[in-house]
Amino acid sequence: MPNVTVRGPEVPRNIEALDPVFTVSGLSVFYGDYEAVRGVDMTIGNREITAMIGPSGCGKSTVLRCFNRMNDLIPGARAAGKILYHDEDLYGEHVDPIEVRRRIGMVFQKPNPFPKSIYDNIAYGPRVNGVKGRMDDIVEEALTKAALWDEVKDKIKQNALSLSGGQQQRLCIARAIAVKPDVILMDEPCSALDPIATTKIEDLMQELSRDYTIVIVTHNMQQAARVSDRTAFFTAEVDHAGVRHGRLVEFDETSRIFTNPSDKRTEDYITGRFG
Amino acid sequence: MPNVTVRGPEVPRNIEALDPVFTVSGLSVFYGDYEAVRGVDMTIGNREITAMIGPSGCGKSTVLRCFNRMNDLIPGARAAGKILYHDEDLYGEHVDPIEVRRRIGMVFQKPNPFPKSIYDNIAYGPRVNGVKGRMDDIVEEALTKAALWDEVKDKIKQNALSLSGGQQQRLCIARAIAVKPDVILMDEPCSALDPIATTKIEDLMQELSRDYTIVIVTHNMQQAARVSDRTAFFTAEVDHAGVRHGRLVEFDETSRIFTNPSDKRTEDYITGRFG
Amino acid sequence: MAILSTPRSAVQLASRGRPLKEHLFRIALLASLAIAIVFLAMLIIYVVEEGWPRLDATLWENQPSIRRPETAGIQSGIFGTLWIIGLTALMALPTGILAAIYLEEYADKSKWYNRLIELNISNLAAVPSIVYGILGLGMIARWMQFGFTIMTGAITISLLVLPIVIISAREAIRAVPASIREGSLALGATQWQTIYRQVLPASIPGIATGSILALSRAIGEAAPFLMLGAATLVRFNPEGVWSSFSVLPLQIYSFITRPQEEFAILAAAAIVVLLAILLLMNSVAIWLRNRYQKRW
Amino acid sequence: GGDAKPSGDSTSSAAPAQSSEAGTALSGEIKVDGSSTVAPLTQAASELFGEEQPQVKVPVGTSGTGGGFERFCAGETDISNASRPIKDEEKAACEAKGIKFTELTVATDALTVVVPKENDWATCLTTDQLKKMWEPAAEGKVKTWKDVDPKFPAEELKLYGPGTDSGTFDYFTDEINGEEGASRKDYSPSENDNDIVTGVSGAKGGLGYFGFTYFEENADKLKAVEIDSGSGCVAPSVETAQGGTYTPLARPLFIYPSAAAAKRPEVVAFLDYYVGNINAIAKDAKFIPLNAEQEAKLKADVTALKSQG
Amino acid sequence: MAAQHLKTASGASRSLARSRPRYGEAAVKVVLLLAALVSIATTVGIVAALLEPTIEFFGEVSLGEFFGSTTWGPLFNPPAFGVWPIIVATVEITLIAIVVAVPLGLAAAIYLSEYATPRVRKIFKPVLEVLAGVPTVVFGFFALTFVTPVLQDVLPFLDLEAKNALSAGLLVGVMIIPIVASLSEDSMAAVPNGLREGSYALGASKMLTSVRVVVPAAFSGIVAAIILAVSRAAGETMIVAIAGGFKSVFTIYPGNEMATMAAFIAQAGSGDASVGSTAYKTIFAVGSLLFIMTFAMNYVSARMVQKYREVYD
Ligand SMILES: Nc1ncnc2c1ncn2[C@@H]1O[C@H](COP(=O)(O)OP(=O)(O)OP(=O)(O)O)[C@@H](O)[C@H]1O
Ligand SMILES: Nc1ncnc2c1ncn2[C@@H]1O[C@H](COP(=O)(O)OP(=O)(O)OP(=O)(O)O)[C@@H](O)[C@H]1O
Ligand SMILES: [Mg+2]
Ligand SMILES: [Mg+2]
Ligand SMILES: O=P([O-])([O-])[O-]
Repeated sequence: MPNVTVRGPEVPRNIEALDPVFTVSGLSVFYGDYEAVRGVDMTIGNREITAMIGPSGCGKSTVLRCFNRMNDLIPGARAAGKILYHDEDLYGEHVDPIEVRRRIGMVFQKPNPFPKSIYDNIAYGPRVNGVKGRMDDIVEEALTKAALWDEVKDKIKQNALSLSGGQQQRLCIARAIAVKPDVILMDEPCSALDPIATTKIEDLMQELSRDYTIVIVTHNMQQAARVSDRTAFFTAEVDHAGVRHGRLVEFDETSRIFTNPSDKRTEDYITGRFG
Repeated sequence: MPNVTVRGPEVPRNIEALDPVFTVSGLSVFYGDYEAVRGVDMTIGNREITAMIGPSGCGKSTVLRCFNRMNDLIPGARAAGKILYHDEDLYGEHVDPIEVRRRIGMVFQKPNPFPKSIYDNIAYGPRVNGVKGRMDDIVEEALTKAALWDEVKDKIKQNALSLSGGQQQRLCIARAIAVKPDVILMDEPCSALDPIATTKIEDLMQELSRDYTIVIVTHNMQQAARVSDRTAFFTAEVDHAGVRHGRLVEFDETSRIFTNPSDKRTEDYITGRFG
Repeated sequence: MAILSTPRSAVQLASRGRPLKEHLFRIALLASLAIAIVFLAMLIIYVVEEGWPRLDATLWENQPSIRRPETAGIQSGIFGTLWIIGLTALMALPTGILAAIYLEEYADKSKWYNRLIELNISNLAAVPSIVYGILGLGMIARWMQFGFTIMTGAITISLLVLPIVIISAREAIRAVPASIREGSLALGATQWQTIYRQVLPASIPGIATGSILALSRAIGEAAPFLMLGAATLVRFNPEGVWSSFSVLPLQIYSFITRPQEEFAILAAAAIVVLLAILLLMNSVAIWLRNRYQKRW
Repeated sequence: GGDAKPSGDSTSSAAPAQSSEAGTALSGEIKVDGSSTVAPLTQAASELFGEEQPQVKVPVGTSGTGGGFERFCAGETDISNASRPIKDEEKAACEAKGIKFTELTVATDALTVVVPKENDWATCLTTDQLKKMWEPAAEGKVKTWKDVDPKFPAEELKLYGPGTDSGTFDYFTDEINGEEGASRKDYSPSENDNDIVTGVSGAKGGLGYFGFTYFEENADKLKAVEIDSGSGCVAPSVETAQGGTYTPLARPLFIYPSAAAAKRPEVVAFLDYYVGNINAIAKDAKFIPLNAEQEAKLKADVTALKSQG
Repeated sequence: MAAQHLKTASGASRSLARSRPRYGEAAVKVVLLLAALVSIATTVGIVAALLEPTIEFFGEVSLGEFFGSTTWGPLFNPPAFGVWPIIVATVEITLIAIVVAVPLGLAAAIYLSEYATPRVRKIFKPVLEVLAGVPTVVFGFFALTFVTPVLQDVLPFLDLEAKNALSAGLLVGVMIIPIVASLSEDSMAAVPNGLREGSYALGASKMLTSVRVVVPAAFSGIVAAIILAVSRAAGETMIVAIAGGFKSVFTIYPGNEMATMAAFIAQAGSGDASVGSTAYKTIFAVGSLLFIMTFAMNYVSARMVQKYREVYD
């Protein structure tokens, strides 16, 4: 077993494993005719950090983007199966994807600040959601929570693109927080960052998991081990017709996955025998 | 220490550690005014596989591309220091970069077959180098060496883009072999491939290292451990002026690097404490 | 914490009444596009309807006539236009493509002269065509003493479309991924070998598309010929590059300026012919583009 | 840019001198440019001539009288159409280039002043009234018909006329305003007589002028005004123009062949044809033919030109 | 195989020096450079054609008269050289064109870039290309024989003259819609998808994302498109010559006939004005002015394009 530092006991937290925010059952995702992910069942616990790992192309991002219906924006993309969000069917007919995304924020692989001032980046979400007044407070609060306030408070009107990569990513997290979401999804949030910035973001995630439910995709096993409570391991399998589909192989507490996985493929992957 | 399978004793080979193909001393590489890599010293042994690892942006590709002077093609790119290739200064005045690239082949991260037939892809290199006749033999030989002949021999006139990703990458290796180079450089050759294709390429590298000197950049530590004889670990460091430069931290036999690194930073990296 | 105040089980994901505004916006956008298209349709219907009585073989079999507008044709204009376009293709396309190769593959952008060439080309693309007419009149017809001939017209039009050819050829060349160039160079190919054997073949569909569109712009030009005094009543087809000539757009212009109603009909019919040629060229260009769109 | 030289082509197509008897197949190109008023006449001639000599090409440009002379005196054309006699400075330009020419009067025109059919007040206008409308001093001041004559209604006066590069404009301004080119500038100029037709017929207070033939073509939409130059109102017509009573707006129309061109057999043949059939051509092109006296002079002039050789 | 390989690879037996001289490569580069220099020669030619007569013109007509008075009529007697009427007409027609083209073109661009499915885009873009390819004489003919009469019928109170700035401007506007639309769409397409996703992920609708994120991010590209369209409109000749007319009056009422700079050049250049006369040189002086105006606008536009390219790379 790799010599990795596993989160868990050393950070005592109130883990409510049986209070699910998302309940996924039989989820398959299609791009046109291609079934990119097949038959996923998992639950995301409230105010936990759930990590999704697996080799490239196994469908981690695809599943993540179902949680806030970002896939709706891709022509031809379609989800089958069920995702319950607090008992409500996320793909139900009456559900407004825009409202879904307001509740379920997202942070992307490449920091994507808008080419506007830092202030306007944070204020954008509240504004488009019709929040009026006290904008300064909202901005300060979000930046503070994202551990960025001290670094930028003197240049809040500067263009966000002038920040460093790590700062930009924290800005994107602050931007997500500013609309007061319930869940934050992160798709490889550190893969474009240097080690120091990565450490800062990891610390921030820990911090945020007190108030928010977090789902993170990472290709860095060590990161999953360091920050998450639960880990889902995906891989891509070729079916009898020769088509590759992403599958969920194992989903368990992170400590179990990294010390005592129950599936051979999980073990091979985390020990570096493939991938 | 991570539980990784290290190449070495189990594959008995005639390692001529002291027969250097490249001798790098004090190499710094600039993009315009930016010094991307600073002060690298290393040697590449004849018919060895040398791996270069390190976090993103630390200059692995930059150094690799100095070995066949591909950096010449980037406006403003410039190398300082010395690279000897078999005692000849690679950046000497009389040296023709085109001749250099003929001797020192390269395989890229994303398979980049030409949009032509498989046959023409292989024949292209010999043709531009003025090789006449026996082209069919050359093509067959190269494809055989690249372990692709059996898979494609019936569709040699088909467009290379119709091959799968893994096949395309082997085609690119075959293409490099066809000009009978001395050295093959590979820049993350498997990062766009699935695990099975990756395994095939890794086997092929082992096979090729009987005849060729191979330098490979990878972000996958396990891969470096599996295939290489020597490993160079790079990282990016911030100097007193706040500028990031790529540095070579440690260069040693692969087994040493992965079991008993002499530098704390190497250890941190391979144990997943950062990166 | 606002979070805590959201009762988890009572979430409401239904929309908050945005769709109407969204819908109107979308409809407004589509309407704008539709206006342009409806306008084009109206124009085409109008000229076809106006020119209908004259849309028969006499139109291209006969020469223009001042005496018999009702049977006058446009043959000399069609041939003049073909000559001009043919010569323009011979002159502007190779020059433009070579220049594009230079700028994309060789030019070092840090050199002032290369930046000057680039800036100059984008400026030339915006120079009014009537100014090219002045260039043709002052430099080519008079100073170079090429007179008011096909040659003068073709050179003038070549210079006029050259920037367009260069810009579109550059785009096509740029669309060839850098990995193809790197792959070739890494095999020891020289730069020209790489360009000639990899980049050009891969970009030919794009270059052809751009070239056809550039030539179709050239076909419709009238203003420069106005300055070049291309004789308006030409009752013979050109026989060589030193021949007098007229072109279709200029004939149309001269028909518009005649008093008899028959000439207005003739103008409309000639416009239909001109538009048909253009539509044909556009279709070929679009077909080429769709057929050979990015293969990597 | 004033250093125009003859284009190498216009004179090189001359075949060796040869008698131009009918029946000999001739070839070559005769370049004609100039007045848009006269162009239909020469074009008609060229079309008819083409039936006899299909190998001879006669491209006819319409650069206006002035524009035509400019190219003619630069040696770029063989024949220049003109709706006014050549000016002194144009003569000088020709002389400077060594270009000799002959003036041939080929038809008559009656400049016709037109108003819309619904205009019931202007049946006859005096030359003074025309001057009052058109002189430079009228610019911005004479805005309604009432400004021209208090008897007229206060209808807005909308003026249309040929552009400044036309011989018609030169002739009209010379005769009415007393100085060539002197005109108010705020009228709608157009080389396109059709524009004048649409413009005048579309505005109740409209007034314009152009060649008689255009009026005849559009007599259903327009009304020709009689002109009183001191000896009573005279309506424009073939008879008044030929007979010399439609003054001062009846005018001769010219072509100017160059002497050098007149040595080429195809040009000679063309001129012979043109002059030999002048009244048939004029009729065909709907111009006012020459009277007998004018026709005799034309024939004599051409004979003189040919014998200059 | 291995033996052969050894032969070539052991040590520095083969030099890395050029095995054969490559004169061809150098020659090719020279030929290519020459082709690129044709464009420079063109500019030099234009400037050369314009410069001498322009200088001579200002020897005969003072700059003060040219820019200081408002009566235009170089071909009249006595001539008048106050250039403002044709500048005003040019600006006015350009303005009308922009008022038509910018909203329509921009909206079409937003639709194509943000809303249209690939299939819809595949249909509409070629249609815009066809519109861009319609010869300007055709637009002129349409304006003169269809649009103006229709406007006169439908809106008689406008009191349109048979030729007028309004119809000409409208049609010039239609002509430049494709320029605005396609260049704006290019710059919107260059906006990284990450920005859109960032906006959607915050609960923004498509409209808000388009208007508040995509358009501002593409702003300099859009401005560049508009400037290029303006310079095309300002230099357009055939539409204004056919439908806008040649009347040289100092007026701004768009129902009036008025001559733009390009229309003047076309009129004077295709007509008399004997070589060497002041009137003839006026063509070149106005041509220079038009050239400088479009050149300056395009320079600004090129700079803006460069700027937006820099933002995301
Ligand atoms: N927009 C799309 N259209 C079609 N196929 C897609 C699309 N996006 C992803 N796919 C395919 O779906 C599969 C899963 O992709 P996905 O991006 O979810 O993988 P991933 O696990 O996130 O990989 P990575 O680690 O590289 O980000 C892949 O085969 C991919 O090619
Ligand atoms: N063409 C270029 N111009 C300017 N800077 C460059 C260029 N290519 C690379 N760099 C910079 O040089 C540094 C080293 O880049 P390089 O691509 O060599 O890193 P790498 O170790 O290969 O990273 P990766 O694992 O992401 O491929 C980086 O900071 C990068 O931004
Ligand atoms: Mg992903
Ligand atoms: Mg790299
Ligand atoms: O064309 P004009 O006869 O008026 O010179």
